[in-house]
Amino acid sequence: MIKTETYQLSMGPVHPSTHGVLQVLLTLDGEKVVDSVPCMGYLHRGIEKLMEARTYFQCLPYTDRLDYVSAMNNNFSYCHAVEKLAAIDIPEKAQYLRVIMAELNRIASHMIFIGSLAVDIGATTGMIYPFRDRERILDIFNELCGARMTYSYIRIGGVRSDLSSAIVDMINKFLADLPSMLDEYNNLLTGNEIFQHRLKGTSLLSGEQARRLGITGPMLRASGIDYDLRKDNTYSSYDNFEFSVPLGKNGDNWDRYIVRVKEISESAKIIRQALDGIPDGQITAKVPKVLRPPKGEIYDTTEGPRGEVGYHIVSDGSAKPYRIHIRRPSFINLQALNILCKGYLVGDVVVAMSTIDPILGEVDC
Amino acid sequence: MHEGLLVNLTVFLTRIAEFIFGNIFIAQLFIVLLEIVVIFAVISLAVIIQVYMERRICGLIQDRFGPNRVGPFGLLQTVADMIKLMSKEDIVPAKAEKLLWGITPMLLFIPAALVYAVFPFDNGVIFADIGIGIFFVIAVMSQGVLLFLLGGYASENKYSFMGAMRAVAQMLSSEIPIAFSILAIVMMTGSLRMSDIVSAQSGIWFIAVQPLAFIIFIIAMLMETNRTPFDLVEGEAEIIAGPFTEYSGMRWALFFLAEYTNLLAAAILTVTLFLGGWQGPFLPGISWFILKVFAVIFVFMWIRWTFPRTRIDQMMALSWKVLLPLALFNIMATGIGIYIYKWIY
Amino acid sequence: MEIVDIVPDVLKNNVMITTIDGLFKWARSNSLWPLTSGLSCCAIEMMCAAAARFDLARFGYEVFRPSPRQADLFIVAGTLTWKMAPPLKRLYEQMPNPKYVIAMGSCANEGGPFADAYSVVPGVDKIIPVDVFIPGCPPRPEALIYGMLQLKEKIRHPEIIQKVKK
Amino acid sequence: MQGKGLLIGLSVTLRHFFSRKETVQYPEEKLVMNDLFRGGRLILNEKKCISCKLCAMACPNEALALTVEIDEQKKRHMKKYVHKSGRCLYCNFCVEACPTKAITWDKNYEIACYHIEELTYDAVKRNKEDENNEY
Amino acid sequence: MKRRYMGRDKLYTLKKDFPTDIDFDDAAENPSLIIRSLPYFPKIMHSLNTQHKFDMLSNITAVDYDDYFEVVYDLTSRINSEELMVKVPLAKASPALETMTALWPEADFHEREQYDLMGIIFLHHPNLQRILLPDDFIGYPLQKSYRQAEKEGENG
Repeated sequence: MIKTETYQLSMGPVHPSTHGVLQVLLTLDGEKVVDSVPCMGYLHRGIEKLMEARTYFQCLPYTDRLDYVSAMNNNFSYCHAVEKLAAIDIPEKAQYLRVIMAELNRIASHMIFIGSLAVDIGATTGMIYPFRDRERILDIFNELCGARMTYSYIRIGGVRSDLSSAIVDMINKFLADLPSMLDEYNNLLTGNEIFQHRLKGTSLLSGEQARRLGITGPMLRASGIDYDLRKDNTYSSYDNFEFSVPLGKNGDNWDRYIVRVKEISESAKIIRQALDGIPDGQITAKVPKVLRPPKGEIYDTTEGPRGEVGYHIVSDGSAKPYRIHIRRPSFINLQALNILCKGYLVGDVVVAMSTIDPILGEVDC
Repeated sequence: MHEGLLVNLTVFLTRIAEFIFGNIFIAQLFIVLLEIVVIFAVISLAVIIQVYMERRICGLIQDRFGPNRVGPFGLLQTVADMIKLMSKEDIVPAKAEKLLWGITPMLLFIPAALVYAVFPFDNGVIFADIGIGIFFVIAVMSQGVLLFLLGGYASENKYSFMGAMRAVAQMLSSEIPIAFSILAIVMMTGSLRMSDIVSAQSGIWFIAVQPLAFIIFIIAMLMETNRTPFDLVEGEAEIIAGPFTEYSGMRWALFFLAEYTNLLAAAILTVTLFLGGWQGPFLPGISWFILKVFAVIFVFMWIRWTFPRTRIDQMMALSWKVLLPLALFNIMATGIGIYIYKWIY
Repeated sequence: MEIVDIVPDVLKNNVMITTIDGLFKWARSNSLWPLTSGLSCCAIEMMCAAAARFDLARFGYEVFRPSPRQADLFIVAGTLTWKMAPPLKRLYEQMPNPKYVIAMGSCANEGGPFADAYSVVPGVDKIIPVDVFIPGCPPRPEALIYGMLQLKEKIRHPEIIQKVKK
Repeated sequence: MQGKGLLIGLSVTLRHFFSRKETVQYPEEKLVMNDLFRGGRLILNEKKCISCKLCAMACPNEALALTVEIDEQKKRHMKKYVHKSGRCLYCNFCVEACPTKAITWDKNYEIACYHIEELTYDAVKRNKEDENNEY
Repeated sequence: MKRRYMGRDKLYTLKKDFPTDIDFDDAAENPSLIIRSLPYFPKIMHSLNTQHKFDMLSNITAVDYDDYFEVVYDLTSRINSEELMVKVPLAKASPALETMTALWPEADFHEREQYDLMGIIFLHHPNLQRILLPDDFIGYPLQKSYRQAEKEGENG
């Protein structure tokens, strides 16, 4: 009699498709996945502990290094939380600039998503094109704050520098070219039948499952649940802008991909409106040189490209935070990995891992 | 019919050798050995050119330049890579089946090079114009997979083993559509001999007569040579490097060479079966042959750098549920066509 | 010291040794295949270096091998934690000689922003020998290319290291 | 129709095969770094520096180790200005904190080195060396 | 639309159900709910989950104060668009409380993280193991008393 056995396969911590140093322990029956367990912590850098020894201002560069492909959104989230804690009012202009930069960074982050999905699925050229176009956004950021990835642009109380007309031109030009870039990705990847066959109907995550697991961000919206903090808990100046929240239907890999592609054009819409409506005024509020927020506790969330970024800050009235805890969306989203992988093939694991889009800096903190 | 440039050269060399050795038998043996050396040199050169081509095409498609620093236009890049691979440390994994593991890369080159025996490079330039030429090619080409299996098994690595299993599944699914699509051509020529197939295309190439067979053949050939969209055997993102995961240095280079030798063989086969072989106006046969072969290789590379990878079950479904019925239908249509043709004339 | 210097006088006429050595140096320095291993932030810049704008491929360094057995160069791009140190060391040991290591970014150099953290290795050179250090957080892709070109110099002229060291 | 997408994809890549290339040929052509670029090494302008140590205090990660000397006229002089680039975040906080704009980045990213000791350097000493080189 | 903090009237109704077990600072603008008795903690959370429709456990964190630990739950109701902060003080000697994985499956990773870094024990958790740090790590680094051991051996 023929007997089959399951076997263990450890994917990672160094594996081309785990987006860093995630380890996934797969139990396989042939090529079929029986069980999958994510093991993280290979990039645990103890940021929360380090922050306790630094002042509120000095913590800022560390938030850059959490979700390193969308540092602006992390800066934004952190500053928003601290400002709420210290009751600082932000000038209108600074809020607009923040929104513009956060949305640009969201586009850049989603481009990395498209690129890494393409390379995981075997289309190397599909990775190079989004990376090539992402350089345009990085150029804008480089012009703005002199760094390509770790910006520290959004500061407590406002932003670091004003937009020059050259930067406005660069953004306008980028936005004008964006539709043709998206067309190119659509022609190369989205329309490709092999690509569609790989993504459609695989790794289903129902809306109810996603809701119960606390999934947030595009992954939740791909499962058909309309929940976007930019609309459902508007912060900064998002309520001034018209935009829609793209939703998926089935919650399969295809929906997770399409939702993100659509979000790129929605973000572009927001940027366009914000650029047109930048009010005059200050770019920073008056913030004391040494910030000592009142004793208290705050939990504040914003919508990052991967979901709900939350900062829980405990202040004891001194210049250094007593305790900071960060809710990292990728960390929580990874809980869905087993549901996404179970019963599918090894080839689908790779795709599912890509569409969760975890950034290990954020997962491991 | 023997009028090609290379044929005359061979005849001339044989005369000289006969004059030197004073014995026709030894002279012919010498010439055969010389021919083997030449064909190996040509294959190696072609492989080096292909690797360079691949990297340049990949670069150009991706809006960048690709290797252009080492030597003029980066032409020496592959040479540098090969020399480096030769100078690397030879690591044998402690848990590998040492004998099997060691001989696999060497054996792999045999089926890859053997098929070249029956390819007509020019008018009359063919090493063995055997009566079962095309059958021989199909039979020998599929031997390569055995060595993939051997290498994957002997490495004692799960990724390698998965790759080996995939290689076997893939070979089984690709061989049958290839055989059936070629059958339609064999029906038209009435011969398995390669030179007959080429000369049957002196009027019209088979790509025009048998477009369906051509498409099936190209898709199945992509499977056979493990290239995207069917590079499941070494799907980087999934199973690291498949059966080659544990191989390093020169041993890995042999796998690499065999892969490109197979690609070249696939291109030659395509040209011979569908694109009229060495035939073409004005230029000598060999230059038409080289031109066509590299055009086909370009198409293969172009496909590789455009498409994503399929999944193993999709690849098998495509092969068994789509390509095979289509190939069978094509055979039937060809049969009817031949019958009608004979009935009219 | 060059191999030429070791050759006894009697054999000085034997040109082959030096030539092959030089040939190998030329080949190795022109064909550094990095291992696909990104640890964190710098990995994204490493990918950018291979993408269209900066194009590592011009030097022939773009062949990112997923298996350590076929790689020559280990670019440690990102923060190394104590939990990651054993797998990293193992990967390094799996690579065939001659192998090279580039520490990319502050984290890999000396721990960078996280030098004081309880879980971070303050510098990759505590674990594996490093050939070239690239400062930056993260370094620009050009800086990475420059670092690789420095490594190329080092492979061709191993003696320059002694000259630089004070 | 199945296969149409594949052909469109092929046309996209073929177009790019012949199109203009995006690459900046790095060692020969270089992108210009703008004024804000944070990278390279710190340059200390000793004439402007008032030795207030605000830069070291602003640093999130103690990457600057300063030694200040007080001379006979009770004036403060920077004796050592050690920048440990291995601990640096390149966040620009030190440059922003400086009240007299005495420190700037030299914007030269080509600073890869072979020895770990070279990562830490003394900006004051470098100034002296530069002076010696000039004369 | 802006999310509100849980209304005071609802807090009062909750207080009526569990008069001695919960507490909140009436003077504060957004008072957080403090749970005084551990045995009633799962019941209170259950009532928050079902009656008050807090369908999302956004965040769990633990704070190490001088003489006690405090576990903080940040709840969000997507249905009512409300939020609430629940605090559970724990004695330093035995920082243990019931797991919330049955009510909110997402609590799994959150709780493992707090166990890993702060040493809070979540009873009946399905898989309470270290998640970020290596299994052989000694101590809980986010506790204020944690001192880094002398650079963990230069030899690695």
